[in-house]
Amino acid sequence: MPRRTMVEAIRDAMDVSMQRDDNVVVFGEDVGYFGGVFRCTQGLQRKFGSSRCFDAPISELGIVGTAVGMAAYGLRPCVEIQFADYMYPAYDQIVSEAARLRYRSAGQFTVPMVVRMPTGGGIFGGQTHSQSPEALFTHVSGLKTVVPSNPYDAKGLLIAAIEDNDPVIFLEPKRLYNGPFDGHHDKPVTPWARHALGEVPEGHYTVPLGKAVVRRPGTAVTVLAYGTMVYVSEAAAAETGIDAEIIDLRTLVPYDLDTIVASVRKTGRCVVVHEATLTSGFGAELSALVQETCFYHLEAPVMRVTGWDTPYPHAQEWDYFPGPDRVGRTLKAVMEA
Amino acid sequence: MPRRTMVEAIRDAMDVSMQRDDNVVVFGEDVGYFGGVFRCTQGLQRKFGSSRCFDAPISELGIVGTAVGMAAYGLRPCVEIQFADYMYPAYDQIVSEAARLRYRSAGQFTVPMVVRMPTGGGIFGGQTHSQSPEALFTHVSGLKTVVPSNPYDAKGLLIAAIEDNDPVIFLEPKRLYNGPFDGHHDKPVTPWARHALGEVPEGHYTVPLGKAVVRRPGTAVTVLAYGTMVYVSEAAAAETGIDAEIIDLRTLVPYDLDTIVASVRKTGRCVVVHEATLTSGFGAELSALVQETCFYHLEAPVMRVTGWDTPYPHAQEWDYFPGPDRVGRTLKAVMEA
Amino acid sequence: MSDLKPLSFHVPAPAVRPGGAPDFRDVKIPPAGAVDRPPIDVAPEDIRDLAFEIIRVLNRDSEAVGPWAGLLSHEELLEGLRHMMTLRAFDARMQMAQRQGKTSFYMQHMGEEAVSCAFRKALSPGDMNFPTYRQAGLLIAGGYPMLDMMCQIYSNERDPLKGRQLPVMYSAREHGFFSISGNLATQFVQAVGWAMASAMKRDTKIAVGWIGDGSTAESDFHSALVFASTYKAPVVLNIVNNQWAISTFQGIARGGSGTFAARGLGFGIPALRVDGNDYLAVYAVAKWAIERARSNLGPTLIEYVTYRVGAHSTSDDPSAYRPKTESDNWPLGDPVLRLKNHLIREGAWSEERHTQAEAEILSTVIAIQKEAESHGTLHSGPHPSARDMFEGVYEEMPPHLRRQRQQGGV
Amino acid sequence: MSDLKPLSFHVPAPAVRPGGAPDFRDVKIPPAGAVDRPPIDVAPEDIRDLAFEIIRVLNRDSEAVGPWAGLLSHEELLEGLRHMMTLRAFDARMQMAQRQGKTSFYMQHMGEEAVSCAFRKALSPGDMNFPTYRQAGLLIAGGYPMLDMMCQIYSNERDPLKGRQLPVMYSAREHGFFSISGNLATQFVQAVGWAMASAMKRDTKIAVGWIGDGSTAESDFHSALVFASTYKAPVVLNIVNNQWAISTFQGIARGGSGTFAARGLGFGIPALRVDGNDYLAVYAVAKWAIERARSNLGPTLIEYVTYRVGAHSTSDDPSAYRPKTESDNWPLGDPVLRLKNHLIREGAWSEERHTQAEAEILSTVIAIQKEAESHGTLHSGPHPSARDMFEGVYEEMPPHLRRQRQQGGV
Ligand SMILES: Cc1ncc(C[n+]2csc(CCOP(=O)(O)OP(=O)(O)O)c2C)c(N)n1
Ligand SMILES: Cc1ncc(C[n+]2csc(CCOP(=O)(O)OP(=O)(O)O)c2C)c(N)n1
Ligand SMILES: [Mg+2]
Ligand SMILES: [Mg+2]
Repeated sequence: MPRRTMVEAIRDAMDVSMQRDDNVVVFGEDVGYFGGVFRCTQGLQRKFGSSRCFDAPISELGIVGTAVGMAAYGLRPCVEIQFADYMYPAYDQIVSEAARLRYRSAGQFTVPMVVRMPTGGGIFGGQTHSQSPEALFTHVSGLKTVVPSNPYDAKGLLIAAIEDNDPVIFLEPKRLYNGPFDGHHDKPVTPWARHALGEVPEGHYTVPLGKAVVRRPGTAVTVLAYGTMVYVSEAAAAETGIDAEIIDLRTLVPYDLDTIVASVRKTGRCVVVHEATLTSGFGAELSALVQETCFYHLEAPVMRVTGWDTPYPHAQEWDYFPGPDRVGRTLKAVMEA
Repeated sequence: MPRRTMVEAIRDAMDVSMQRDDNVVVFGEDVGYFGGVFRCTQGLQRKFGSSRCFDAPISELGIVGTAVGMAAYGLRPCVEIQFADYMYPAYDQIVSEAARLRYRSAGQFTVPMVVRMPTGGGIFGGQTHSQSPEALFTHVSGLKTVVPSNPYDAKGLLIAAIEDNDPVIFLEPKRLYNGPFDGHHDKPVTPWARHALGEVPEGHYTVPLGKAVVRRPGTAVTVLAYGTMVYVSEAAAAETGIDAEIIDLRTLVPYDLDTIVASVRKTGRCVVVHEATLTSGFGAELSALVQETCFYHLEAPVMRVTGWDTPYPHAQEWDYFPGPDRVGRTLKAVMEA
Repeated sequence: MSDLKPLSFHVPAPAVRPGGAPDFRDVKIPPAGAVDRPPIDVAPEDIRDLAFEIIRVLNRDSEAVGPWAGLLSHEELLEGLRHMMTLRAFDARMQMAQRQGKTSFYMQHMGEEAVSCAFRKALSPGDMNFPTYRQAGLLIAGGYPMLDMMCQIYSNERDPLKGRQLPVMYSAREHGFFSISGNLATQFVQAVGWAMASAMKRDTKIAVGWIGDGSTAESDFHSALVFASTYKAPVVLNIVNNQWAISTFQGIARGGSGTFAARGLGFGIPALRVDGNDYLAVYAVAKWAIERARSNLGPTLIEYVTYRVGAHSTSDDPSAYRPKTESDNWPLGDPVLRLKNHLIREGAWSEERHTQAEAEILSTVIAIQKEAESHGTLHSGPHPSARDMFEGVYEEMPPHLRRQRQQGGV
Repeated sequence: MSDLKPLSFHVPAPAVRPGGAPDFRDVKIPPAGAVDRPPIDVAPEDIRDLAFEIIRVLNRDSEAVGPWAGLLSHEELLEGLRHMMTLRAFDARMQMAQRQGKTSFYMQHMGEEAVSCAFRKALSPGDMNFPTYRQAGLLIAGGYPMLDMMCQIYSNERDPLKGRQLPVMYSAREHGFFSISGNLATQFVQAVGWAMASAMKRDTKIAVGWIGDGSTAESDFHSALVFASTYKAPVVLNIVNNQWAISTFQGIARGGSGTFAARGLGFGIPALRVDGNDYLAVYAVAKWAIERARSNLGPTLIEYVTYRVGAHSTSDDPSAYRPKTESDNWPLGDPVLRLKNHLIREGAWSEERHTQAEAEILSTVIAIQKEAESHGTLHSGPHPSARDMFEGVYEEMPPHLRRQRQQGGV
């Protein structure tokens, strides 16, 4: 089976979807002729023409706002926000419009739209190229929020998202575009070509939204993670020798409570890991859910390892990033608690 | 001592602040000549002139964006967003600019700005006049988020917010403007004139940001609430006969962990109540914090009573609103757990 | 530079406030018939002056004059008159129903009836409006059942939107009426997206964006112009300048010597201003812009100069911020009266027939209202169920919402 | 309406792509000296045509001609030349430093030096710029220490912004330079707010907003015009039209026959276009607009027509989307060369002195770079501390952040 980078897998998902359904259109800043600053849409304009894949003005509001109109018309727009940090101008259209339209029109108008955006840090992008705003979406009823962690899932989830009849926020951990990253920034980059999940089938397949997956079975403690933090958690488990069960959530909303509960009831311990800032991060919801559903099975408090409650700094990237050391320390703390 | 409505108390806070400090300016949609759709700024333009209190174009982005510029210049703008539901167009200026400016300029520029907005439901306002978006602010490092529950606090907290050197989001539960409301919508409205916390001292005083207060001491279970939910919780406690300790958080960020922890360690139980939708609401953070800090004292899971994960409906307002029945049921469940 | 004078802060204010005498001297009104009618494929740069004129057809003597006249038969005009009268009667009844507590909220159209009613007449089936709350004329002139409108306003068991939406925030896809948002302006850019989609699919349908004068300050207005001009979208962008935005006069939104229409000039979008109280002028301009869009010539920006005679909504009292008699002095008159007088002058109508029509229309509206109320009002029910509240957030209800519905006991 | 032709979707494309021969025939360049210089209190509606012209001073023969000429002495022009040359040398060194891994990122100004350097010269102490990442000329022409700029770029221990910001996102309040945001356009409206504050306080200082052509599509651009025009704010609103926005040409942002300057017309804001590669023209227009603002006459919108010769940033390679030699064919030439040639023609400069100045400037820059590197680079440190990361989120560190700092072990 061909090995692909995550960029290639994402591109492939759009390619396959555009081939299967004329209503799929792709646009965003620098997305057309150039193929996107991360190259995720490279070649799509040449292949499908500029009515199917095109450059947009620098207006995230306009990109999402027109996409809402297109989706209501009957298209399936899959738009790109250049960095998740730049989604705020589109936030009103996402929250007040895309997420509400089906409900308020009693189903007359729907928004089968995907908003892709690179998320997370690890590339020395400073405060405006490193943010992880997923919690700002998970709080919004009517949205689905997806965070893939590898090329296989990225392709399957993106196709599923494009085929979904509700608006989907698709957050792509940019530090994973070219290879898995476990937080050891001083080690050479592993390419996806050397990772099993870099195997991406040709053609159409989906990974269903709303289903988590156990990445590493274990008995000692459940780790809830997504995106880059899946690899950081794997490294932390390996380095501490703690037999953690690592769950890759993949979809944050709707979340896969069954998988989470089954694991925590088994291990009796839980650590939640994300890059986003701590307070009111999605980890808070996970922690709340776990203790609501597994209270009598918990042998230690659910702990969170996250980015600090500061803007994402430039020079102190590796002090900010929740790397394997910090995760490992918390794993130990939870085991000793 | 004079009794005031919450509207009057808020107006008084601006009046006092504008008198004490020439740099305090007030503006927003319909805020100048007319005095605001909820009358919170009535009379200020006449008293202080139209350079100090004035009408703004219908652009929440522009209101907050210009306020950021004014604050950086050295003023203390206190702006109004007509309903919290309309803050989304300003969200980028709040998150990417107001909240970050001190940090990214290493203190050269600061944003001593207050953004006031009516929040919450209970007035048959439907999905765009009823939202409670506090969690969208509590996740943002650099912001403070305040929710007063009565005239006394509203005045003292607003003066403190205006005098604070950081941007403060000031959410005013609109259902409390004219009287406390415990969720019994079929009962006649109690005016503030008949409530002790309707007593509002003349002149200058502050209620410090970041300090919660115990509204009802109790031993059985701790209830964490703010805004309208303080009264709903009081009603639930009274009606169930459960000796709940009700904490009015007042400031969500920075939160008053000491008060919370002291209470939960004492009662061993905790219920969190808010109007906002459940998933990723601020209640999730509170629940996570409580179990992180009080795990070994908890005798039951921390439970949440909140708005449902749907847009705020019009006709089904009282099915949506977390009223005393729902809170009471959860109090009982937690006591029996 | 040492003798610099201090700056001073400028806040625009209307010519008069309550207590003063209404004064519209600064509203320049060109005579009817004075403005050219360019071909629809005119180069936008050749008609920049139209952004500072007002296209008018009906003159003071109730005659239809000039190059924009002569497009509608008497029969069509009589139908238009009936639409406007129906809207006005409907408004009056619903306004009263709100006062009686039968619903939470209402917004009327008084003085602005021509804008939506005449525009609707120029559209074809399948075209899509993205209206604000002040274009119910699109529904009435488009034949949408008034019963459905009332049931929505009452949030009763027959409410097509299942109680989820505020009154007046209609949605009627089959009638070319997009779901109204309570958030101002958001739909102006969605209209452009819809139009882009129509062009992408090589369809023949166009879209229409609607926005109020005050709301042009919002960001979505700008995005709409950016995207419409970039992709030459088949869209008509309508600005209804009714002089007021709740309590603020249009000077808070317009910016000095600009006009709302002139916002199009920086984008190379043809921009017209039209007498919004002149049914014939509105129709003529609408037709011109709709033809442009449908001929793949791209967007048009139109400013309708009109006046909000009533309060902003049932929550508002305009006597707090403008003279009570201001509306009587509005120089463009009343749209119903003007069309009525024109038809009388043309010999196609009479005072008697008008009075009779008024009575007929009112009794029809009242009959429908009775029927609507038999399905419930907000005050007394029956209402859509709490179950309806949980449905339709997503296509399929996700597990967490299903759990919540269970907790809610429904 | 039965024989309707299908619509079609229009996506603007530049005249040429890689492989093609550069073609600027559609860029209409009026001759130098041809555009009038109105008095600063001109009524905006009387100069609408200026939004479609280009004000130019230096002609093909390197003479300064027309009503906008004659404002600067040779000495002042020589200083301006030195500023532009310094910026260019600085850019070259920092660009290289990035390639050497000494920092993460850099953005250069090649071709656009006149815009920020000449504008800065027309400002007074206390005026505040709200710049984008492509106006470092404001700092260099304003005397901000280059050492501070470099230490910020290197995020080293002497970084005035403590490692928190990206390279080139400077902040220098004392030098009238607002903290740059990585989010495009947000500061355009903040500039208006600052200017409003200055007017409210009866100060004499003005503000200056800066934005790129592509970024005019953002909402903040619109808000800035709305608020500036409503309150007649003492602000100059600068649009730097360098033809490109990363990979998209200005046709994706401009909208047909509009110009960026013409966006002002709908707001009654005087709008000028100027040759951005002409130091004298930029200065003259800047002075005119700044005087207007300082005389309480309100905002001015200026479009600088220039060309981004280099890549968008060190992360970009323009050969993927435009012909490699396009910049050589840019009809407005190179700003440094044009000013140099003018000064030579005026007898105030020579090729030799120019070459010598270049060498001098380069060695000064290199010396400062050495010093900066002695304080560390991003690659090798020393850096600001992890403690610095936790400071300054709020004026006082709140308890939850203090706990986190403890957990972080710093
Ligand atoms: C985003 C947003 N901001 C504010 C409001 C509150 N609001 C409702 S209507 C209105 C005035 C609108 O004026 P205009 O656009 O002129 O329309 P008109 O009511 O005159 O038809 C305001 C401020 C809102 N609904 N949405
Ligand atoms: C809100 C936002 N959206 C997108 C970006 C990504 N981005 C950075 S620079 C740029 C192009 C800007 O072009 P222009 O405004 O013409 O300025 P120039 O680079 O040409 O000076 C883009 C899209 C951003 N920084 N912020
Ligand atoms: Mg209006
Ligand atoms: Mg540019």
